[in-house]
Amino acid sequence: MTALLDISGLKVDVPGRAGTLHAIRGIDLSIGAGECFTIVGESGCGKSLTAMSVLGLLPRAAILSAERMSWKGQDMRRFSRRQWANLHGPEIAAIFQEPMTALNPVLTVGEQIIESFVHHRLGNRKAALARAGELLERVGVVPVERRLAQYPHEMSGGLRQRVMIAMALMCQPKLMIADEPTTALDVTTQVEILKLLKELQAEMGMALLLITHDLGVVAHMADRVAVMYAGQIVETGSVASVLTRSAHPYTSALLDCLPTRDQPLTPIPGVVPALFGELEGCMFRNRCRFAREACADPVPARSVGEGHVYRCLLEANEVAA
Amino acid sequence: MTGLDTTVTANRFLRVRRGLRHAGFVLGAAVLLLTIAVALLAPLLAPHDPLAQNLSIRLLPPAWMEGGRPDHLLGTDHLGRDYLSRLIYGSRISLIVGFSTMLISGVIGSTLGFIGGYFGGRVDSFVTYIINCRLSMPGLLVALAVISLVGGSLFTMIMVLGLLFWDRYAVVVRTATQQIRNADFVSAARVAGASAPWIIWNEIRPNVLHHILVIATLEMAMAILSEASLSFLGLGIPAPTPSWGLMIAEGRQHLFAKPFLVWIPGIAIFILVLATNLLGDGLRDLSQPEGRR
Amino acid sequence: MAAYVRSKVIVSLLVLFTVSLVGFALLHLSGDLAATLAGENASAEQIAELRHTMGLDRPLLAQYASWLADAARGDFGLSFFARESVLTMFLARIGTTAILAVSALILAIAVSLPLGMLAAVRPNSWLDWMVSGVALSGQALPGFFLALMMISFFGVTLRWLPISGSATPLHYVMPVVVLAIGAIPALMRLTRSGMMEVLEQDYIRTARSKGISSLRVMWKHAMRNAILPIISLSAVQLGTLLGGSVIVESVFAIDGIGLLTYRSIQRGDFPVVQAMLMFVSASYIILTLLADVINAWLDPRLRQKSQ
Amino acid sequence: MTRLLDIQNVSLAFRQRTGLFSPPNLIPAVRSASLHVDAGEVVAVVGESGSGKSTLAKMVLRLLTPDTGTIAIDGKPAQSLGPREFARLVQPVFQDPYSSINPKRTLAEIIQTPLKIAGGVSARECEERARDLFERVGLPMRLFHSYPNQISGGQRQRVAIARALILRPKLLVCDEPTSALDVSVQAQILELFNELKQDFGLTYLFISHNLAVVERIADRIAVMYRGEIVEQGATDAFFAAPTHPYSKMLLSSVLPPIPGRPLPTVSRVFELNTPRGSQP
Repeated sequence: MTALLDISGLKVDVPGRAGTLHAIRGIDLSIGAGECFTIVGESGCGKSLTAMSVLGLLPRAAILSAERMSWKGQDMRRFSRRQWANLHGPEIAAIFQEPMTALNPVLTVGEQIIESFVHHRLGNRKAALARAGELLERVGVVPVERRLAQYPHEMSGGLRQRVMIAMALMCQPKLMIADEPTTALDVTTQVEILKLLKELQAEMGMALLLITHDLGVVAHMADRVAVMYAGQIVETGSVASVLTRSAHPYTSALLDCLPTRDQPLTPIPGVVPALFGELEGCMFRNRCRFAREACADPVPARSVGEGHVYRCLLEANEVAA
Repeated sequence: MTGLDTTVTANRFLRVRRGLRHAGFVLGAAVLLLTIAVALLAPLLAPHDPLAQNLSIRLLPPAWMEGGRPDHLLGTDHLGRDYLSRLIYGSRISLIVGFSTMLISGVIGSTLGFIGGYFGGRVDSFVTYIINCRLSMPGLLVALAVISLVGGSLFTMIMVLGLLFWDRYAVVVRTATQQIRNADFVSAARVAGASAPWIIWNEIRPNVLHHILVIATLEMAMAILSEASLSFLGLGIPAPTPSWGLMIAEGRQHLFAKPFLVWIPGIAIFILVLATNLLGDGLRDLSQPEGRR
Repeated sequence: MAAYVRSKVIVSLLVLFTVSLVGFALLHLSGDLAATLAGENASAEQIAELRHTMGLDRPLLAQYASWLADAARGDFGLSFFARESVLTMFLARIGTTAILAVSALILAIAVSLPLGMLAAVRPNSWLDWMVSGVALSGQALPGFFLALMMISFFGVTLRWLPISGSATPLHYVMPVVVLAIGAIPALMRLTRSGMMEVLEQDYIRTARSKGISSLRVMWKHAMRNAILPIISLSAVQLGTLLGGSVIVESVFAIDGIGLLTYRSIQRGDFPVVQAMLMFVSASYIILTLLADVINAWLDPRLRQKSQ
Repeated sequence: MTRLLDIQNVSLAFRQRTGLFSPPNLIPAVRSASLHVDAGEVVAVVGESGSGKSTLAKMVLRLLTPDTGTIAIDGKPAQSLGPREFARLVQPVFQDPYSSINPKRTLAEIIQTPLKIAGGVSARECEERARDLFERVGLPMRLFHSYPNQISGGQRQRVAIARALILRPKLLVCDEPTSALDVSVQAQILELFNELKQDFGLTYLFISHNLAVVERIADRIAVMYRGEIVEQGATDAFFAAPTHPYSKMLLSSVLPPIPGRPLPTVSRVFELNTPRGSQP
């Protein structure tokens, strides 16, 4: 499998008044054509910044560095403004968490949808409107004529997210980045949107990078998953392997936090560490029930086979026990 | 240029900017404090009596210019009064008007803003209506007309400006209060049985205070400028009291021959107002949180 | 939209009515108009007689009622001094002041908008620093001082520009610049901060993620949102400029309504002053109303709320 | 068992002002809702955004006044209770940990607020009680005099809970108390609610959109849809066999973290205003 996106050693620092925040501390990931890759983690783990790094839309203050960061073999680190613009739309497109604020309130939905298609010279306005019509029909924003003339505030959150999806698909991207696309939506709407994404992914043969905090969403959507904690990927592999045979204590603890009727809740004690200053060793060690002294030293990545990799001193089967 | 370089440079500038803002704040505060000290110590600092006329030495230029005399550092005016002494005493007028107006308008405007913002509904409609009425009245014109009728004096000036220029407080406090009124901690206090005044004072006021402080500096600057304008138009502080605006008005007759008579008080006003605004800008920037994420 | 405008107009009329009443009361209660008019040497009887002939001894509300009744018909009374209709005096001078104020606003917007935007796009660039510096200094410069400085430099030292009157377009240059410099700081700051705020919105990130040019992001996505508060402020500034004409017109000896008002205030010519108050208030109210309507037209959210 | 909270046929419509003189639009938020909570029970109200569940909670907290219907607390009509009497019976825990505590006050001050408002307790005793609760909700004592910006979201919710408990109320109205938190923190807070229920003999009215959370904590469940309570019943029974089509849809939308299953099919086609669920 040739990777569309190949990243290794990605770091993002955000300097601030309290010192430099090491938001992402060296992560590797690669996404192949047509697959659904999810990054899961709690707030502040760096999952959204990872998405923004790939999109080239990091906040002004953030500093990015990487050993390798390539799109179809081209070095993204050396991309000019123009190259980024050519990438956005036909290659990579994105949808975001807040459908209520992600659309421009003073422009009609139609204007916003056709914009990138026309800009990338894929056709004239008429062709763009025709394609927008098809896509809106496909994502269920009907009646198309009326919807195209509407403003975002005239639609519900679910509809707006569908509009965002149609907008992202206009130029037939090879990769869609979805940053918590259903977090702000109701559960019933969430299922519909996820289903839509899954179907469209298959129809268009595009890859999906899905950022979420919800392991339920991961289980239903992902081919492969990366679990992030404190700016690092602590475990990654196929979704079946990672969720059913978790090798990292954090993944396992996260699963145990989900409330169920039968089993008692086992919360993870303590809080996420602040990512300032020199950070060494496993960042989960202050909350981990398996922690030992050696955890303070750099922890090597270990493989369980089939691309299932985790970063812990424990043997793969020790956590489950 | 790669994206990497821009972020690095942008970031360095961010730190520089914050630092400079801080410098502006310190500079503003220092100048304001210095002016206050000068005003308080005027009798000790002023080399001459600011009202003492000496027609034999009228219109002396500043000491460093040709014909200047070292005992009249900034020269003398058309009645031979020492310009430096008048400038020093003039700072008192500016500061008294500035501070008093700021306080009076602050109390009126904030109270209205709290009431409108907290209670909402019809009460707010009424407060908004009052604010709109005030905004529709041309402040400087009303001040001019009223002061000319009542007769110019320091007290009149302060009262008129104070009773007129409360609108910005009211607008800002009202908006800020509206935003906080619906916060859950306010609801919690209501469930706990707290009265509206209690909530406004204990829960809302601390969260609006920095807005009020910023407006206060702006209003003080505004009041200093207004006093100067009114006095310049001859409808403010009556002569012979030294006020910077009045000094410019008096110096205006000699604008072509002795421009320093206008320059000196003009620059004094400029520096004091600039310092007050710098202080306000610094306050605004420093009170802004870096973001909660 | 019609209902929105209608309710706004009704409130505006109410505000105008209140302002006229408050203005009237202030002018009558602040001092003794008759005594001011009669002069310092007048005897008590003379003052009383003057008070009676001018109807100033009637109850305040009665005076106000008859003033309002006349004003509603467009009759703002006779000037105490010129013995001329106030309206005629106003109409003769309003053009001059309007040219001043409108040109100043246009100049101020022409300077503030592009500079404020550029500063927002490139925060901390030299341009941004210049914009902040200009805004700060402009705010601290008293208009009359600036006017005198310009007169002494451009008028006297360099002899480039005429220093008083309004005979030729050149006469307007300095007054317009002085007025504009008074309006620039607020406009420039609002443009900068408004634009910066808009640029941080999610929909700007969305627009960027579509790969369209940054110029288009700026113009089509950011400006359309950032312009809304600027329109409101421009309306307010125009009202302020009309009021501010008093100082500029008196320094440059321009015979507009500002100078007329200043003279009338000095000699207690109450009908003129009252009319000027009403005029500036009414302009302010109409301008802000206009801005509200334009904003409602530009912003679909406001449009819908108003339906 | 005593009936601590009794909501009878409560309705509320929001008035949307359209113009200065035109009559307001009425937007119904809660329609004829009836629900009761017995002492020691945990009753959860679930529903999606706009279902009226938060409006119902606000009415119980007397932050909103119902148009029609009655709310009785401890057998007395809520509106007849004095503010202090009411505060000693009912206290809230809200959703947003950032808005629920005053950022300009120290944690110690925040927790004491209700007691200060109620009055009649010495400053010393106030602080004493606040200290006890501070520890009880699992906050480290060194943070007692800190400001909210120094602590995390989960810790903020603990502060809010301590504040709610300082008057020793009988009923805690929790409006989505964990939905803004990460799952690992959510689990901590849910456990805390469980422990406090035992220790303080609390009763909860628990508003949530998260069925997994509700299943864990509630004895009984009421489902709200478009302002109406469409179904209510014991938690076990509800999860075993929901009766209302909306409840079924809601339940089927829950995504368990088990890989290999297809996304559920959600059908929105069902009749509105169907008969109410069985009243227990």
